[in-house]
Amino acid sequence: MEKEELKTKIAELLPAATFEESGEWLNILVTPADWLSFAGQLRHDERLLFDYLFCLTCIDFKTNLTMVYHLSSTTFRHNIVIKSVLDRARPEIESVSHIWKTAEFHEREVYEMFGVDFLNHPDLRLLILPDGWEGKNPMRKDFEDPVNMIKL
Amino acid sequence: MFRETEIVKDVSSIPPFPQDAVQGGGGAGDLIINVGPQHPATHGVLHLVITLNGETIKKVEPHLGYIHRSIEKMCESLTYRQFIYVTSRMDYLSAHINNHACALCVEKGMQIEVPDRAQVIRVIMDELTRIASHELWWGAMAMDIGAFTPFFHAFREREKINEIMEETCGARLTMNYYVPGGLRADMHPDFQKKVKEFIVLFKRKIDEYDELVTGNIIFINRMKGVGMLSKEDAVSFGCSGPAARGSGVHCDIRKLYPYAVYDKVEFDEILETGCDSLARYMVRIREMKQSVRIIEQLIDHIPEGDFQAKTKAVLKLPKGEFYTRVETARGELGVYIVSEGATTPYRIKFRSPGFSNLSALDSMARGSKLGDLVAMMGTLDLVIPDIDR
Amino acid sequence: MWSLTNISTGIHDWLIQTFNPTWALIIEMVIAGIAVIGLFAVLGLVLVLMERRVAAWMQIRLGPNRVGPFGLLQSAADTVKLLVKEGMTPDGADKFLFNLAPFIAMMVAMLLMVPIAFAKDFQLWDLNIGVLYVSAVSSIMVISILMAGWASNNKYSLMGAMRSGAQIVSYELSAGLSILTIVVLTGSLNINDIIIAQADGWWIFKGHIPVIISFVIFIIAVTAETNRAPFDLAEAESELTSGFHTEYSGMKFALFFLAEYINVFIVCAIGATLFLGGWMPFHIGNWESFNHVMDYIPSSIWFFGKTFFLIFVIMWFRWTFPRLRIDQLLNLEWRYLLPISMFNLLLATAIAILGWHF
Amino acid sequence: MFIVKYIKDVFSGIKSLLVGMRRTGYYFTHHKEIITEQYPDNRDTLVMADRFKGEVVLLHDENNEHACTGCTACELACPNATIKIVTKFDITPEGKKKKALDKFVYHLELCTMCNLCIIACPTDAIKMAQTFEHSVYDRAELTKILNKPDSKIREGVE
Repeated sequence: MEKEELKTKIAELLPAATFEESGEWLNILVTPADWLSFAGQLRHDERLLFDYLFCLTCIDFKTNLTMVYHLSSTTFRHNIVIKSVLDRARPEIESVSHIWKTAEFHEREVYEMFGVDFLNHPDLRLLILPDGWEGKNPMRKDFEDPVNMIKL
Repeated sequence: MFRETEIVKDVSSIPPFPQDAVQGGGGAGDLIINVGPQHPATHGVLHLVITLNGETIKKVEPHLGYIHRSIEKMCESLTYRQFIYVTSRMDYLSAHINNHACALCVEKGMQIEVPDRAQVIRVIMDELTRIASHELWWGAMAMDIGAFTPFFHAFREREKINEIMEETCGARLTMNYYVPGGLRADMHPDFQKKVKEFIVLFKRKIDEYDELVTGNIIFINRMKGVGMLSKEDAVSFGCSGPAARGSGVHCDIRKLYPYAVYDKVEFDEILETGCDSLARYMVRIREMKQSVRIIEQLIDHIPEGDFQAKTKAVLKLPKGEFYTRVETARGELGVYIVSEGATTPYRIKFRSPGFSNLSALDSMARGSKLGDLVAMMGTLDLVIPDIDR
Repeated sequence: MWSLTNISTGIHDWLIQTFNPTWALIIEMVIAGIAVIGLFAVLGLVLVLMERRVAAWMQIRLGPNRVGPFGLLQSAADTVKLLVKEGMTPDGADKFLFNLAPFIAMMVAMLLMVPIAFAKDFQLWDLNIGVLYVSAVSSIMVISILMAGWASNNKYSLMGAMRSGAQIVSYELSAGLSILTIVVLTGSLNINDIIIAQADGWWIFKGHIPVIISFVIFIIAVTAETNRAPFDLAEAESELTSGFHTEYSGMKFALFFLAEYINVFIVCAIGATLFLGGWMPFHIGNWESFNHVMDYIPSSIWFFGKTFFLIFVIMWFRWTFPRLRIDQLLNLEWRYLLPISMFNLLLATAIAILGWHF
Repeated sequence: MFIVKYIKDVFSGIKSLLVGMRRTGYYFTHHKEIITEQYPDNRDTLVMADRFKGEVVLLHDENNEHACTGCTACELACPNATIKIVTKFDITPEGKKKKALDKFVYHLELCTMCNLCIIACPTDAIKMAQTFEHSVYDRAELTKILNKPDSKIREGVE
C-alpha cells in the first residue's frame, strides 16, 4: 500500500491521529491513551497486517519523551512509523508486548534507559542495567555520570 | 538413527514459573543454574538463568548488560564522521556491514551520491565479511555441539579473508573502511587477485564442511527438531536474518529493500521451512555459497572512478529522522538517526538483530534438553556485544 | 624369541633363594606396585602427549612443540604445573568425599591393571576369572564420578555425575555382552587362555561376522564407559563447563585426568587382548614359516602396538564427532547396541557350538 | 519393513561417521596442510600489510624536521581524545610570533586505530606505522610524545 492509501485507511481507523509525511515513511502521531487499541487494529486489520515490529525506541526531546514504533508488514511490505508523545515527568504508555512479542524485550530496554513505564507489561524489570540500579535513566539527556563519561 | 526427541510443542502446558523463584529458591524439583556470564557456550558475557526439571528446560531468562557500553549514548557526542568507527564494535563479526549501515544513513541524510566503484567494493567487502562471520559461526557452533576440529578448519578459510581485509583496510576485525560518501582508501592493487584465490580455495573446502559436520548422523540428530521457532513466532519476535529464514520468513533486506548494488547482482534468498536448528544451519551454509556467487559476479567488474564522493569538511545532517536497514550476517540492522541539524546526531538507535533473536530463545528452549540449548544458541548465532551494544 | 619371561622368572628365583617365601612374596608385591605406579606415570605422559598431537594434526595445527625436542617434555611440564598448583576444596563441599573421589578413580584404574598380560608370561596375576574381574572392577569407576559430582556441591558437577552414572551403567551391558562373545568362543574366562586360543589367528579374523560386530560394539561401549567424546556427557564442556570435575584443581584434577587416560589404555588393552590376540603375534592358521617370522617381533611390541592402535581409534573418534545428547546416548544403547549385541551373542554361541569358526 | 529400515539406518549412520573420519584422517596424515604460524620465531620474515594500522607516528626526515604545524585538526578528528597537541609560539626571523608544535602527545592506550586523524591531517605529517608489539609493563609508557627532541617544522610547510 502506498503512503496515501495507508493514510486514508488509518484515518478511518483512528480519526484522532495526525500525520506527517516528510520522511521516508508515513509518520502517525497518536496519544498514549489511543495507542493500545490502535496497535491491535494495526496488527489484525485485514488490509494492514502490521505483524513485524522491527524497531521500538524512545527519544528524549528534553521537553517530552517520544515513543517511536517502526512497523512493517511481512504480507504487504509496507512500513509506518508510530509516534506517541509522553509526559516527561510521568511517562506512561500501554505495553504492546502481547501483540508483538519482541516488544517485551525492547520495552524493558526503554524502561530502564528512559524510565518509561509500560502498563500491563508482563515482566517489567531491569534487563541491561545491573540489579539494584538507582538513580537516573542513562539515555536521558540530563544524565550525568561523572566517573565514566568523558567529555570531549 | 536415534529416536527423535519429543519436543514439547505446546509451551502453555508447562505451568507458569513463579517469579520469586529466580531470586531465591526454586519450586519443588526445579534446578536453577546460571549459564554465564562466563560459560564456554555463550561466546561472550551473556548470562542465562535456566530453570531445569532434571535435564528439561522450563524457562530461560537472559540477563544482559555485562558488555553494555552504551554505544547509542556515545554516538550522541561524536560527529557523523567519527561515530561510524564505534559501530564496528557492536557486531564485531560483521564490522563492515555495520559501518555500511551507518554510512548509508548519513549519505541518505546528506543526499550524497556514492560513486559506483565504492558501492561495488562495499558489496564485495560486505559479502566477504558475511562469509567470514558464517565461518566463525560454523566452527563455534560445531564446538558447542562437541566437535572441536571444525573450529580450526573454519579458521583456516577465515584467515584468508582476514588477510584480504588487512591488506585493504589495515585491520583484521574493526576496519573502519567506510566513510560517508564512499571508502577511506581505494582497494589494494592485489585485492582482486587475492579474492579470486580465496574463492577457488573456498569452493574446494566448503564440501569438506559437509563431510565433517553436515552429513554426520550425530549432528543431524542433535539439530533436527530442536529449537522449533514457528513462522508466526519468528515474525512476532522480530527475528531476522538466518534465524528467521530458517522458519521460512522472507526477510532478506538485500532483496526486499536493496541498497548499494544488490539490485544489480543475481543471488537467491535462502529460505528453509524446517523451523528447527538444522534449517537455520542449512540457511547459513547455503548463504555462504550465495555470497561467493555475488562476489564472483562483481570481482571482475569493479568500475573505474573515484572511490569517494566529494563531501563537505563538516557533515551536518538536516533536521529530521533517517532510518536505514541492511542485512548483516545475523539479520536486519537498523540505524535510526534523529538529527536536530547539528554536527552530532541528536539520538541514534541501533536496531540490532541479536537483541530480537535472543528474545525468541525462551520460547524455543522450553521443553527441550539442556544439551539442546547450546545447539539453539549456536544456530541463533548470538554475538553478545551486538545484543548489549 | 626375546621375551620378558627370563627377567621375571630370574627375579622370582633370586628372591625365593635369598628370602623366605613370605618375604619374597611381599617384596614381589612391592616391586609390582612400584612397576604399576611407574607405568602409570609413563603412560599418562605418553597418552596426553599423543592425544595432543593427534588432535593437533587432525586440526591442521602443529601441537606441542616448545618444551623439549618436538615438545616431548610438554606433558612433563604440565605435570609439574599441576603439582605446584593449589588444590582447592570448595567451602560448601563434603570435604571427605571430595578429596576421596580422585583417589578412588585412581585406585580403580590401578586394580584394572592386574590381569592384563603385557607380554608373554608378563602378567601381575594370572587370574582364572580375568575377564569377569575386569568388567566387575571397571564398574566401580562410576562411584568415584558420582562421589565427585555429589561432594562438589555444584549443580554442574551434580548433573555431570548423574549423566555419567546413567551412561556407565547402561554401557556396561553391551560391553559385557561383547566380551562374552569371545568368552563363548574360547570357553574360558582366563585372559591367558584367551590369548593362547588365538595362536592360529586372532579372533577378529577367525570368528568372522559375530566377532567383528562385537568388536565394533565393544569399541563404542568402552568409549562411552571411559567418558570420552562423543560420549563425554559427564564433562560436556559447552553444556556443563567441565561436569563432575568442575571444582577440582591441582593434583586432584590431575588424578582424574590421569585416571581417564589409564582407563582408556586399559580398555584398549582388554580390547586388544580379546579381539586382536594380545601379545600374540600375527599368525595365519598353519603357515609355519610365516608364523615363525612373526615370532621374531617381541610380544610386548605386539601388545603395545595393538593397544595404541585402538587408543588412536578412540582418539580419532574424539576429534571427529560431535557429542550426543543424553537421551540419544541412552537410546543408542538400549535401542541399538543392546539388541544387536544380544542377537550377536546368540549368533556367536551358535557358531561356537557348531564349530564354524576357523 | 521395520527390520530393513532399522538395518539401513544403522548402516547409513555408520557410513556418515566414516566419511567424517576419513576427512580428519586425511589431515592427520597430510602434514603439509598445517597452517600454524610460529609467531615469535618467524618475526624476521614476518611482513605486515603496508596499510596495517599499528600506531600513529609523526614523520621526521633526516634533518629532524617534521611537517606538523600544530593545527590540531587531528585532535579534533579523534573520537577518543587520543591526541593532545601542545603548541608554543616561535619567533620568526622577521620578529613575528608564529604558532608551532611544542609537544605531540599521543595516548596509545586510548587509540582504536580508526585512522581518522591521518585523514584529517592537512599536511600529511602523521601516518600509521606497521608495528604491533605494543605491550609494556607500565601503562604510562603508552603515552608517547611523537615529535623528537629539538625537531622543527620543515621549511615551506604551512
